[in-house]
Amino acid sequence: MANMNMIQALNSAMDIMLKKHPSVVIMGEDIGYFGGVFRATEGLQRKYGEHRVLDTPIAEGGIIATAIGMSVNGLRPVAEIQFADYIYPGFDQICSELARIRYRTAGDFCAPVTIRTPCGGGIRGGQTHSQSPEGIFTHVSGIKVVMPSNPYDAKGLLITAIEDDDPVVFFEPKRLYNGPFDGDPTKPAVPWNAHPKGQVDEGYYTVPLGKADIVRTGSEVTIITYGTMVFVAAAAAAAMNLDAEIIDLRSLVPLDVDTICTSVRKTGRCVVAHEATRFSGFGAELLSIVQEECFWDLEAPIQRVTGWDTPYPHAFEWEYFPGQARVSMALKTVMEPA
Amino acid sequence: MANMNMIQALNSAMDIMLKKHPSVVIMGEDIGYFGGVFRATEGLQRKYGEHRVLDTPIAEGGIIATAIGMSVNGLRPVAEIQFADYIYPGFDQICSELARIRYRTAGDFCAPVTIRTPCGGGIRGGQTHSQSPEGIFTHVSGIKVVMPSNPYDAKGLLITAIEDDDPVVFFEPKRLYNGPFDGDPTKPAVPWNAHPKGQVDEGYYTVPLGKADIVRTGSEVTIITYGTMVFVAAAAAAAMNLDAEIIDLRSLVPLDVDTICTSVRKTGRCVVAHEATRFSGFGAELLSIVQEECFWDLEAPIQRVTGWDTPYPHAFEWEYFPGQARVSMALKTVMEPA
Amino acid sequence: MRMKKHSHLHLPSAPARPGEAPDFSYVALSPAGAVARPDINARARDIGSLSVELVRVLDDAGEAVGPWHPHLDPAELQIGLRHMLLTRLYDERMQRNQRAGKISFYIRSLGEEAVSVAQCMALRPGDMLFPSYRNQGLHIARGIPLLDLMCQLLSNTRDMCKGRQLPVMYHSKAGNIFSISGNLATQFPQAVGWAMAAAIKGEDHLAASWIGEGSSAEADFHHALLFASVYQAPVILNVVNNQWAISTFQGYAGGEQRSFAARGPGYGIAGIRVDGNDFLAVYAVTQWAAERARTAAGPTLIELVTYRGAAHSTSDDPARYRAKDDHEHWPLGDPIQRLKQHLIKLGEWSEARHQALTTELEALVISSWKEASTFGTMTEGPKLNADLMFEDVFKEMPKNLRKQRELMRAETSRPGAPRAGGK
Amino acid sequence: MRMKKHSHLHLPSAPARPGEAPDFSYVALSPAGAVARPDINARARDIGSLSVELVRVLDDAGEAVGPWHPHLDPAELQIGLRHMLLTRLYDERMQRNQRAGKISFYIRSLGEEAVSVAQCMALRPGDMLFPSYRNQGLHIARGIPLLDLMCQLLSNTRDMCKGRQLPVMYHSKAGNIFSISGNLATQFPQAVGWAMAAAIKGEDHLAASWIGEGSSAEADFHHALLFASVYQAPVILNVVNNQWAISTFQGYAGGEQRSFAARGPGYGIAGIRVDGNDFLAVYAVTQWAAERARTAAGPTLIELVTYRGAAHSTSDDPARYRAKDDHEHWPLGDPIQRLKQHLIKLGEWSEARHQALTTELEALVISSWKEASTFGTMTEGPKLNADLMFEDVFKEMPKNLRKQRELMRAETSRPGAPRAGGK
Ligand SMILES: Cc1ncc(C[n+]2csc(CCOP(=O)(O)OP(=O)(O)O)c2C)c(N)n1
Ligand SMILES: Cc1ncc(C[n+]2csc(CCOP(=O)(O)OP(=O)(O)O)c2C)c(N)n1
Ligand SMILES: [Mg+2]
Ligand SMILES: [Mg+2]
Repeated sequence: MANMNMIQALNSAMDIMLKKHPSVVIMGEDIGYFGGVFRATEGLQRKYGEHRVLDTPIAEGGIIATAIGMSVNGLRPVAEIQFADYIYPGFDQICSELARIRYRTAGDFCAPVTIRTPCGGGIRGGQTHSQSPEGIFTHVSGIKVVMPSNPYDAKGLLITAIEDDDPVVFFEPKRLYNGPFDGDPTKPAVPWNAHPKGQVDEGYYTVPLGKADIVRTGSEVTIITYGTMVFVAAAAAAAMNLDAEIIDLRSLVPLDVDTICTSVRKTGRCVVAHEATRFSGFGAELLSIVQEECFWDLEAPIQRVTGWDTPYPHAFEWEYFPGQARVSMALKTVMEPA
Repeated sequence: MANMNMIQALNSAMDIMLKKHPSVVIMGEDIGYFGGVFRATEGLQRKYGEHRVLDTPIAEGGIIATAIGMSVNGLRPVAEIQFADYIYPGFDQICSELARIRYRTAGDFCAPVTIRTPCGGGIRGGQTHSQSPEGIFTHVSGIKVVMPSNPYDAKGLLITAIEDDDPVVFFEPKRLYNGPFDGDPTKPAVPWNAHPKGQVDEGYYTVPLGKADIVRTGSEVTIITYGTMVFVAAAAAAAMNLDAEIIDLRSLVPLDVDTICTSVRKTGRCVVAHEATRFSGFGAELLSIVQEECFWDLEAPIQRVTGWDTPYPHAFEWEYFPGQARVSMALKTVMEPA
Repeated sequence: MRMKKHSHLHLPSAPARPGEAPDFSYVALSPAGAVARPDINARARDIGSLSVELVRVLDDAGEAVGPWHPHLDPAELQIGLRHMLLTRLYDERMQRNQRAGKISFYIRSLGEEAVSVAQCMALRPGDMLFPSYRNQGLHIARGIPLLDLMCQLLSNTRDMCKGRQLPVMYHSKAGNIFSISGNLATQFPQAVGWAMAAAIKGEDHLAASWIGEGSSAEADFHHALLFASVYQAPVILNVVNNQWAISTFQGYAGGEQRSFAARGPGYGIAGIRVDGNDFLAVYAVTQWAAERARTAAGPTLIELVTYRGAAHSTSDDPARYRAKDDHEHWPLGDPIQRLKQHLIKLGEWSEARHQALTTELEALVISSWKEASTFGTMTEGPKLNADLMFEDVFKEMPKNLRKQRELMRAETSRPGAPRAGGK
Repeated sequence: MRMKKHSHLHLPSAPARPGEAPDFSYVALSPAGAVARPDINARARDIGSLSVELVRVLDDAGEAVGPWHPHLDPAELQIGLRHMLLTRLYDERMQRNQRAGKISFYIRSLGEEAVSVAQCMALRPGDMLFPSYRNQGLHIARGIPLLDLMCQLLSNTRDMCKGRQLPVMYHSKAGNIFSISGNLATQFPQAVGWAMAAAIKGEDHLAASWIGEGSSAEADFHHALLFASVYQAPVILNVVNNQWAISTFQGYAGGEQRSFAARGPGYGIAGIRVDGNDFLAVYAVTQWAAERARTAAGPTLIELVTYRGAAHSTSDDPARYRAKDDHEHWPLGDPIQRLKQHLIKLGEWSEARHQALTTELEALVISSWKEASTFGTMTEGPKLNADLMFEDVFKEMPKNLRKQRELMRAETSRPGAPRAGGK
């Protein structure tokens, strides 16, 4: 076991995969010699060579397309998109190709590509370095979608994603790279070495896709969330002295419906929280599933806590970010007696 | 008044706009000399000249990008994307640019572009000529999203969209081009001239965005839908002898929440229906809003009727399509006493 | 808004619209044998002229001339002729089957048969092909049984795609032919990625891909050229310039100002323009490009100048947008006729043998169709199980799809439930 | 999977990594005055050599020579020098402000000032500019007050973007400068669309756009060239080849095999390569391209060969990936020094005047910053109303946003609610 921040944990996952599978290649903008703008691939090119850890042109569409071609030829590419905000030029290749190759060839071909990309706000990145587009990808049949909330899971999930024979889009909440974040930017930053999930096995291990983590068991309300909001939600519930059950989804597709429903059936109340904009965000799917599966158990309408339906504005980062105040408001509403 | 099918109604809208506003230009693949693969722009180039009705290269990203540039220079481009399945190469320009120009320039610049695109299945088009990606666009702040279900609305909504100073993605359910369709492919095709909404004013008129149409008033259950499913839902409810209130949204963004909620408060039961895949589809947002706004009025869990979470397969078109059987099943479930 | 009377936007125009006389004077031709054949190690920047000239081997008299003459064995030429003829006869019959309502859709390659057949024959079986929808000749030249292709067209119980793809969207794992996508051009940069992987692994297979000139407007074309150039990937990128993209003339893809092959040198890639209806020239150019790729001398962009003889697809009516008899005026003739004439000149073929071959291949097409039909048609015979709809979305079927499969079964088992076959 | 020992994938390499001696021998240079100046009506295909040569006017001695000498009035040159110097001083001070925590982010254009300033001066005020983030010189040359730019950097109450954009993402409606996007290259085809609209309307304004050589890898680059070529749009497309894209050398954008200007002729567009640090050459080439555009002679792709003197941005540390003193070895020198030397040679400038101008402009920067700060800083003074977050998503605020605005107000009015200023 070692202390690792999320960047180090991701780096360790890729290191282990490069060593274990000669078919793994890492590729992306600035990821080779430089080690990535967030330094997730630091040292890997030196260790595994320029042919396993490839700098690429600045063309997200080209990166994903060539990664698909490589995977069809037996490699397992792990492509970094420098910011999730810049994944859209590759959207057609993801949606129309990556997601469809197994299906349209009846399994004769497949494309085990992993796409890693930092997402989310809280770093004063303005509207083009803060987006959380995960919801869009969950609507595309054939793509798995993952978002870890801590170093331990990040490493285990990334290893699983790389070894998975289906394509995975792996979102990394960049505000969590260096430490957990409870949504209050005025507090001093907390590093991961103060957190149990910052204790990371240095060797190979996996965390399964499709298995949510119950971060905290509780009886009064279920909070379903992922990424940065795991910590914000926990802090808000704690501040209110609520006995909340907090579910960190970890993987959005496949989704651990059983864990969600078991919890809501127990608590009877539910809040869904994410950073992404509200309208047609992934929260809508979560809410829908809970409503469909647990309607008769609900003692109050499910509440959504989300970013607003605007771009992420530079100057109003904290008015935009769904912080503890927004979570508390939702918890208060959901706890109101009928 | 004249009998028009949906193609003719759309053609009439563009004809009128080209005449009324010298700033309107029509552009897209095969839309000029040829008049479009669905013939929506037939005759317009001959009438308004090659500089107002432009054939373009096969590059959806380039079409949308240049349309944006044109709109910034005072034109009002109406760009056709030949099939909604082919809109993804233009997704970055839509999402990162078109949707954001007014916001990021604080209104100094805007991009009144209308993107028309045929969507949906039912024409044996297989997985790349049948998609319904409207849900994805509803998650992108700054874009209006429209889908008409009949010639009358199609013309009025398209005129409104073209005159709107915000960008609009205008989805056209291609299965409805020639006539309403109740979901049963074994019945003989019905043309629009047998339907009151096939009676279309030949002159200028508008249908507002953000105003749903109550296609049928009813008391037992509310069916919220749009596009092709309007007719399928109506047929299923009629076959079950249910007094259903059927809401045709017409515009998904902005969304007519008032009409939806008024209806559900009245009926206490709700089914949401669309052709698109279920997971994270627009139905999830509709369900979520109803759950949030009308929870205490609900007598049963809201049901979703959707396409399956797979690509749209060529051979299993009717097993995939959410036909009357699927709607009936949902209606039966929602009508069950608690 | 005020507008000046005259716009100065340039608009490319088609060579002939309905009612006009076809005029192909815009097509830049080189005489057969006139273009030099550079060393395979030549640097892209030094052979720019190849991208504007037109490599031709067969002259008007059917004689093979000049430095690109590949000197193939007559037996090999006969095989090429056979593949091309089979492709054409297959196309004709499938077109008729579509018209008769037996398949939902079809796309012919009439007049372009040399592209797929000669190129495929110049490559090795281990080379990976990333085709477009108008490359059925690749499948035929790789020896994929017609039965396999026909079952795909029928979406029947023996369909390699299990009913999921529109007709003509074949693939062949064993034949090293990648899946065709309905989304144009996406395969082009994928081929480059495949080739990059081959290079990374130190294998000497190459990848080849085909797109139409119209599709070269898509971003994927640029990505393919760029990545191929940066990594000098062992790939052959082919633009089939058949002059039309549905109703739109090649000028709208940029062909008016410059050849498509000329894009290559712009990216530092060898670009070469070849008479696409000249079996020998296509073969020779492809062989040259393959040798370049295999010796790490770099990628090649080949523009194959040809003509789309038929409608775009069975959903299309070209009478609406182009002159009726245009194909007959195409200055580069017909690839099958030209190879046939050459073989006859060589004394290796005759009208009688041609007739016999035609009869033989027609019979093959008919018997294959008969056999294919036993695996199910649109209206009869065994049907694919609709359960298959839910498979292969992921390697393992997730819970929500298992549940949806149950729901689908419940729906379709109801009496009177609609079934495929409706329109 | 078995792998052969040696991959044959080609990988471009940088001229010098940390600790290595900078080696710029790869940069193809032409002597000043050596490149011919073709007629503005020349067809793209006939002037291909312009895309590999390097147009230079100022020689090493500071003399202006050759056919591209634009013969500008000394007064105009002095204005150019002033704009470039102001750009540099502005950059320096804003960089320091960022280091001091007064703004969240900044990007300098050190060493590339001639690109924006000379190009802007060669265009007309009605021409529309679509810049990248390293074109602050365009704003300065168009006379946008520093105050406007600084208020944008501060996201303060006078910010033209109302706090919505990251620092440096300026725009100017009155100045005809389009908004900068965080998404690379998107503006390139938009500029073509703007130019197409000008042509459609019969107006004689042109559009110009800038991207980095790294960004030219994006699909938008291809779309821009293609649409510009097809419609012969009145547009100038500029690739600023400053050799680096963050840590990645220009070879990874395809510059190793061929110049970026050479992409132009590939698409049938005039391509021209120019010494980007030579004010006179940049001016002359831009003027030539503008005349082409205005006379409907077609679009031009200009590659400006320059060097990124500073870090990519304030978030970057180039010591990690490139030789420390590389900028000093750049063979094309510094644009300000070179124009200054030329003016002194002409007898139209002196060290003393230069010093005086520097002092004047520094004072201007300082006073402008002071004034900008009165409209609010990151920590003090008036703050933008967070309500603004909900405006301009649409022209009219829809109901759901009005409701969210209410919720936001409720949240932020609570005691202890976090406010901007946290990190
Ligand atoms: C991304 C995308 N855009 C549009 C289409 C519709 N479409 C199908 S074929 C075609 C024309 C292609 O022409 P070309 O590339 O020249 O190939 P050809 O048909 O001539 O072989 C178009 C526009 C598509 N399939 N995919
Ligand atoms: C679509 C997209 N991908 C990636 C990035 C991240 N990024 C910002 S600047 C940059 C380098 C651009 O280099 P270049 O185009 O050469 O411009 P320069 O910085 O040298 O002026 C990168 C990769 C981005 N902003 N947008
Ligand atoms: Mg074509
Ligand atoms: Mg650069």
